Amino acid sequence: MDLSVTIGALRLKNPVLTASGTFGYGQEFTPYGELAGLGGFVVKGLSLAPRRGNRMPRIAESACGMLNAIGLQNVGVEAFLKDKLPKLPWRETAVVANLYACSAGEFGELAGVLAAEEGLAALEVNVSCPNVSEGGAAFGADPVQIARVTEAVKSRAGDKPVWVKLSPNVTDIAAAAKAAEGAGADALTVINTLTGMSVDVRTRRPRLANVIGGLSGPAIKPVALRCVWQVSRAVKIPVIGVGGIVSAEDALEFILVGAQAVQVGTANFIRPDAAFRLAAELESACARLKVDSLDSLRGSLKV
Amino acid sequence: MDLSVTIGALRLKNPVLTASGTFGYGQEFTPYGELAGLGGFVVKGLSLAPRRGNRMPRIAESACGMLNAIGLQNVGVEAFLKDKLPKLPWRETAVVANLYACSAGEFGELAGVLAAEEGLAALEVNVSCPNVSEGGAAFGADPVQIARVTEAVKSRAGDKPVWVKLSPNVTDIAAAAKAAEGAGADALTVINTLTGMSVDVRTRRPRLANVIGGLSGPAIKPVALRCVWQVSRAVKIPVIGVGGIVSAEDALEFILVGAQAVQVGTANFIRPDAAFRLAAELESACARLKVDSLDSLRGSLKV
Amino acid sequence: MNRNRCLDLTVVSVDGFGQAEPEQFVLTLSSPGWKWRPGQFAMLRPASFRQDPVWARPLSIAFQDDAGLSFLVQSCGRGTGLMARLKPGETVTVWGPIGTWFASEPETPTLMLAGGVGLAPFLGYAARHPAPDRLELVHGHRLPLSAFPLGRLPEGLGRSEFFLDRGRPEDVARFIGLLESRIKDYAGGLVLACGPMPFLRTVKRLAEAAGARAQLSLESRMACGLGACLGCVTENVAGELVQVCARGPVFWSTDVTLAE
Amino acid sequence: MNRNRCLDLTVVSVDGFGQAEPEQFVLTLSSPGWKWRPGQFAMLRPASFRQDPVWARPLSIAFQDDAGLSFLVQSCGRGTGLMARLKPGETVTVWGPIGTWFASEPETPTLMLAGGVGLAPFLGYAARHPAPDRLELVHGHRLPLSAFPLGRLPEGLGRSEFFLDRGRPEDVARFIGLLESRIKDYAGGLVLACGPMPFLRTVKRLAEAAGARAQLSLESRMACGLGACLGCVTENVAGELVQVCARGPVFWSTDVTLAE
Ligand SMILES: Cc1cc2nc3c(=O)[nH]c(=O)nc-3n(C[C@H](O)[C@H](O)[C@H](O)COP(=O)(O)OP(=O)(O)OC[C@H]3O[C@@H](n4cnc5c(N)ncnc54)[C@H](O)[C@@H]3O)c2cc1C
Ligand SMILES: Cc1cc2nc3c(=O)[nH]c(=O)nc-3n(C[C@H](O)[C@H](O)[C@H](O)COP(=O)(O)OP(=O)(O)OC[C@H]3O[C@@H](n4cnc5c(N)ncnc54)[C@H](O)[C@@H]3O)c2cc1C
Ligand SMILES: Cc1cc2nc3c(=O)[nH]c(=O)nc-3n(C[C@H](O)[C@H](O)[C@H](O)COP(=O)(O)O)c2cc1C
Ligand SMILES: Cc1cc2nc3c(=O)[nH]c(=O)nc-3n(C[C@H](O)[C@H](O)[C@H](O)COP(=O)(O)O)c2cc1C
Ligand code: FES
Ligand code: FES
Repeated sequence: MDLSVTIGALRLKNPVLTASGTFGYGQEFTPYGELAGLGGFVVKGLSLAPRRGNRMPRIAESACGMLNAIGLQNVGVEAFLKDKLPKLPWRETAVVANLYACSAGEFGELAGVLAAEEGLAALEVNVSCPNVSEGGAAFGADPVQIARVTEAVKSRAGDKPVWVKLSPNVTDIAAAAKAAEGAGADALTVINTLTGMSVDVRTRRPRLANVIGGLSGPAIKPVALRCVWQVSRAVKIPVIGVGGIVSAEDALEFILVGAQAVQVGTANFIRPDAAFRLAAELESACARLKVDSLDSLRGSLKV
Repeated sequence: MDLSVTIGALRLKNPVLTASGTFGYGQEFTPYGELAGLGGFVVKGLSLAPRRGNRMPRIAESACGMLNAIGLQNVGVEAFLKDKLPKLPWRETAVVANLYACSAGEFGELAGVLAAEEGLAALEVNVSCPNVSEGGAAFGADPVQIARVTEAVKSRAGDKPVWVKLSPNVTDIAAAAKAAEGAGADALTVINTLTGMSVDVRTRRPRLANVIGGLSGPAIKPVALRCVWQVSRAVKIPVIGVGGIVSAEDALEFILVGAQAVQVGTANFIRPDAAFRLAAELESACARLKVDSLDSLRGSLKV
Repeated sequence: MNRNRCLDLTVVSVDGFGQAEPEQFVLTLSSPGWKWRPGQFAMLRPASFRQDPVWARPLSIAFQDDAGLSFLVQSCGRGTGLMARLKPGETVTVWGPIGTWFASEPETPTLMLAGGVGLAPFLGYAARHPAPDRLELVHGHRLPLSAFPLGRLPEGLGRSEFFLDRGRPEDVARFIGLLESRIKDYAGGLVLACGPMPFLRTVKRLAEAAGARAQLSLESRMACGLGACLGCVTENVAGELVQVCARGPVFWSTDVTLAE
Repeated sequence: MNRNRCLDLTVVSVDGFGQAEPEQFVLTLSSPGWKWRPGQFAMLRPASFRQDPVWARPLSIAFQDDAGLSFLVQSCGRGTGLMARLKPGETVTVWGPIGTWFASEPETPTLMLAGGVGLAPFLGYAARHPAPDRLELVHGHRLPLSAFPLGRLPEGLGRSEFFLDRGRPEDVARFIGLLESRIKDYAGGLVLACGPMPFLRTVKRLAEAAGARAQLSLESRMACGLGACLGCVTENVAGELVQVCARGPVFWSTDVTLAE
C-alpha cells in the first residue's frame, strides 16, 4: 500500500510526523527507532536568540493528558543550524523547523535565516504558543495578526513551504485558518495545546511555575478532531492533524476528518518508540479497518 | 466546620451543586442519596416549548471524558413547573432552573415564566450550549450577545438571582464574564462543555449524529480550572466552578482558584452517588488537606 | 421493587469459556440480595476503570444464586475488555436492578429469541419459569456454543441453536427464515427477544406480521442508567424520545418504532 | 554503554515490606541484561497505566541479578500506586539505562547519604564496590527500617540509620547535625547523595563547607526521560537550564545551583 502523501510540493514517505517540542531535535530518539521510518519530524521551537524558557516546575500531569509551560527554551536558530541540523538524516526524512517569535518582524528574520537551509523541508510557524506571556497568545487568537505573521514568513522563506500552526483557544478556528491561507500559508498544522491549569491544594500553589500551560495528550483528541474537521472544510490547503494521537487508528481518524498528514506529540512520552511504531503499523491498521488508500479515506466522513 | 456558602443573596448549606443535564430533574437520583445533602442542584436545560433534541447517537466516550449532543431535549417549562418542580425538595436544598433559548426575547419570556416560582432558588442561563446548531453557540461566543441575553433575563427575573453560564470555546472568557457582570448577572457558572468530535474509522461515521458535541469529564478539568481562575480575577460577582470535578479534592482546587461553589457533572455518571459522597466527604478532605475554612481557601492560590 | 442503591460489590469469579474469540465469560459478584426480574439490568463499573472509561457498562442480570449475582458478558471493547481481566476480590461498583422486565405468563406458550449474548436475560427467565415445557428458545450465535453457559437452561425447554458463520449473508437469510417460521407458531403466544438492533428490527417486523405479541430488550449506549442524561433514547409510537434505561430496556414491539 | 531500547518486560515479583505505610516494595522485572552503573535510572510504564497517567515513571536501578532487574519503589501517588498493584506476568514498558552515574573510586573513602527511598542506587553501588570497608552509609528514613531491603547491603559497610519521626523539626535538625559531622570526615573523600531536594540542598551546602567532593542524584518530574521535552531541567553554575534526565541525574554538587 502506498502510504506516501504530499503536502503541497513536499512529498512525505508516510503521513506520520512528530510534533514540535515533544521530539527534541530528533537525535534524542534515535536509540528507539529509525528517524528514516517517519514521514518527518518537527524540531523544538526555534527563536532568533537562545531562550531560557520558564521557571520550574514546567510540566504536570492531568487526566489522560499533561500540561506544559516550557516557555520555548531553545538553543537559538544559529546553534541549531551549526550543531543540530548537520547531524540529522534530512536526506532520508523531512526535517521541519518550528519558528517562534514575538513579532512579525522577528518571524520574518527567522524565516530569512532558515530559507536557504537545504536540510529543512518546511517551516512551521508557531503563532499559538499559549505558554509564553509576552504576546504569543495574541498572535494565535487574532486572524489579522496571523495573516501578518504568515506574510512576513512567506516573504522571507524562499521556496520553503510554510506551515502555520493554529491555536485551539479561539472562538473561530476556521477564521484563523482562512487568514493564514489568504496570507499564503502552504499548509496548516492543527492544533497546538489548549490552555489549562493545575493546582495543588496542599501547597496552594500552581503545579506549573508559569501558572497556566498547554494541555496535550489523549484528553484533547476530541477537540483536535473537531478543529481539523472545521479547518479542512474551510480551506483548500492541506491540514496536518495533531492532538492526542496515540495509535494508528487515531491517526486514521484525523485523516478521515480531512487531515493530509498527522503529528504525534505527547505519545512520544508514553513510549519513545510510539511514533515509529505508529508509522510501522499504519498499513496493517488500514487493512484491519478496511481502508484501501489514504486518499480514499481522507475527508470521507459521512455526515 | 461551616461549609455553607453564599452566592449573592442565596445561602447554600454547602458548595456542592450538580450540573445541568447530568442530574435529570433531581428525582432520578433520589434512590442513591438525599437531595437535601447537596448545596443544590441545577435541572436539565428548559426551553419555552418542549424540545425533541438531536438524533441518536447522542453520546460517545473519549479518553477520561465523554461527548454529548443531547440537543436540549426537555419537557418544556410548563411541564416542568407542573409535573417536576412540585415533587422536588426545594425547601431543603436549592433547586436551580437552567434556561435555554435561541433569542434574547425568548430568554426573557422564559425568565418571566419562572420568576414567580417560589421553588426555584436561581435561574442559570445557558448561553453556551455548543450542541445546538440554531444559534446557541453564537450567544456564548459574543460578549455583546451575552450582555443582551443577561439583561433580558434580569429584567424579567424579579428577585431571582441570575447565573450566566459561560462557554470555554472562546478566545477571551474574561471578556465574556465582564459582559455578563456588566449586564447585571448575579453569578457566573464556568464552564460549559468544550466543543469536540469523535469518529469511527470502521463505519466512517461520526459517533454523534450531530457530528460535533460537548466534551466533559476529567479530561477538561485543566481547562475549567484555568477559566475559573481567569474569570474570578476579572469579575467581582461569585463564580461557580464546573468541569471534570470527581473528588472532594477536585472541588477544593476550584475553590482555591477562586470559585464560590462547584457543580458536579459527568461524575454523576461515574457513580450515581458521586455528588452526595463528594458533599459528605468535603469536611474530611479539608481536614486532610489542612484547609481551615472555605473562605480562607478561596482564591488563596499563591502565584 | 426494592430501593436501588449504589453498591461496591466484590468479584467472586470470572469464568471464561475456553477458546471463544472474542472472549465471553460469566462474571459473578458478591450477592447484593436483589429482588429482580429477568430483563432488568445493572450498571457495572469495575474500580479498574479508574477515570477512563468514564461510564459504567449496562449488563443484563443473568442469574442470582448462592454464589452471587451473575452476568454473561461478551468482551467487545475497552470496558468489557477490562471486565474480562477482573480477578476475584476486586471491587465493582454496581447500581440496579434497573428498568422494565420480560412479561411472565406461565400459561402462555412463550418463544425466547436470543441473538448472541442476548441469551443473558433468558438464563434467568427460563430458570424461573414454572413450566419450561411451554418455553422455546431460538438462539442465533457466532461464537461456538461452548462459549455459552447452556447448562443453566432447565430441562424440558424447546431449543434450537443456529450458527451464524461470521454473519455470512446466506446464514443471516436462513436464520431469518427460521425466526419467521418459529414466530408464526406463537401468534397466540408471547415472543421475547434480546440481541443486536438489526435482529430486534427483524423480530418486530415478523412478530407484527404474524400477529404475535412481542417484547424486545433494546440496546443503547448508556451513561447514567437512570433516565437522567437522555443519551440512550429511542422513539416510541407517540413520536416521543424515551429513555431506554428508565422506560425500557424491555418494550412491547408495538410501542417503539426502532427508527434509525 | 549499550544502545538503549524500549522494551516490554515482564513483572517477576513485587515484594512489599510488611506494614510500611506508605507502601514500599521491590519491583523485579524480567532481566533485559543491561550493562548499567549505579545512579542510572530507567523509565517504567506498566501496561496497567493505559492512557492515564500518560508519563512513565523514573526509577533508579537498584540491582540486577539472576532474578531480574530490580527497583526499590515508594508508593506515593497514582503511578507508583499502580506499580504496587502489579502482579507477576504483567507487562511493564521500560527504557534505559539512562543518565549519569555515581563515581566509583575504590581507593577513596566514600560516604553514601540516602534520604528514604534514595537508598535505591546505593544498593547496587555498595554491592559492586570492591572494598565495602571503605564505604559508609548514612540513611535518614521515616518508614520503619523493615521497609528497606537492607539485607542487600554488603558486610563490612559502615552504617548509621536515623529515624525521622514524621519529619519533626527537632529530628530534622539532629539529622542535619549527623550529616554535618559525617561529611566533615570525608573532606578528602567522596560524598554521594540521593534523596529529596531539601536533603540534597543540605548535603551540597555541608559538603562545600567541608571541602568535600560530592555528587548528588537529583529528582525532577519527568515526561520523556530522553532530554527531549525540557520538562525536568535544573540550573547549572553556568546559568544554563540542563535536563536532569540526560545531563544527570547525578551531578557534581559544584556544577548545579539547586536554585528554587
Ligand atoms: C440494557 C442493556 C443490557 C445489556 N446486557 C448485556 C449483557 O448481558 N451482556 C453483554 O455482553 N452485553 C450487554 N449489553 C451490551 C454492553 O453494555 C456493551 O457491549 C458494552 O457496554 C460495551 O462496552 P465496551 O467498553 O466493552 O465497548 P466500547 O468500547 O464502549 O464499544 C464497543 C462497541 O460497542 C458499542 N457499544 C458501546 N456501548 C454499547 C451499549 N451499551 N449497547 C450496545 N452497544 C454498545 C460501541 O458503539 C462500539 O461499537 C447490554 C446493553 C444494554 C443497553
Ligand atoms: C532519576 C530519578 C530516580 C528516581 N528513583 C526512584 C526510586 O528508585 N524509587 C522511588 O520510589 N522513586 C524514585 N524516584 C521518584 C519517582 O519517580 C516518583 O516518586 C514517582 O514518579 C511519583 O509518581 P506517582 O505517580 O506515584 O506520584 P504522582 O501522583 O505523580 O505525584 C506524587 C507526588 O510526587 C511528586 N513527583 C511526581 N513525580 C516526581 C518525580 N519524578 N520526582 C520527584 N517527585 C515527583 C509529585 O509532584 C507529587 O507531589 C526517582 C525520580 C527520579 C527523577
Ligand atoms: C512538552 C511540550 C512542548 C511543546 N513545545 C512546542 C513548541 O515548541 N512549538 C510548538 O509549535 N508546539 C509545541 N508543543 C505542542 C505540540 O507540538 C502539539 O501541538 C500538542 O502537544 C498537541 O499534540 P499532542 O496531544 O499529540 O501532544 C509542545 C507540546 C509539549 C507537550
Ligand atoms: C449529558 C450532558 C448534558 C448536558 N446538558 C446541559 C444543559 O442542558 N444545560 C447546560 O447548561 N449544560 C449542560 N451540560 C453541561 C454540564 O452542565 C457541565 O457544564 C459540563 O458537563 C462540564 O462539567 P463536567 O465535566 O463535570 O461534566 C450537559 C453535560 C452533559 C454531559
Ligand atoms: S443512560 Fe442516561 S438516560 Fe438512559
Ligand atoms: S524528562 Fe524530558 S527532558 Fe528530561
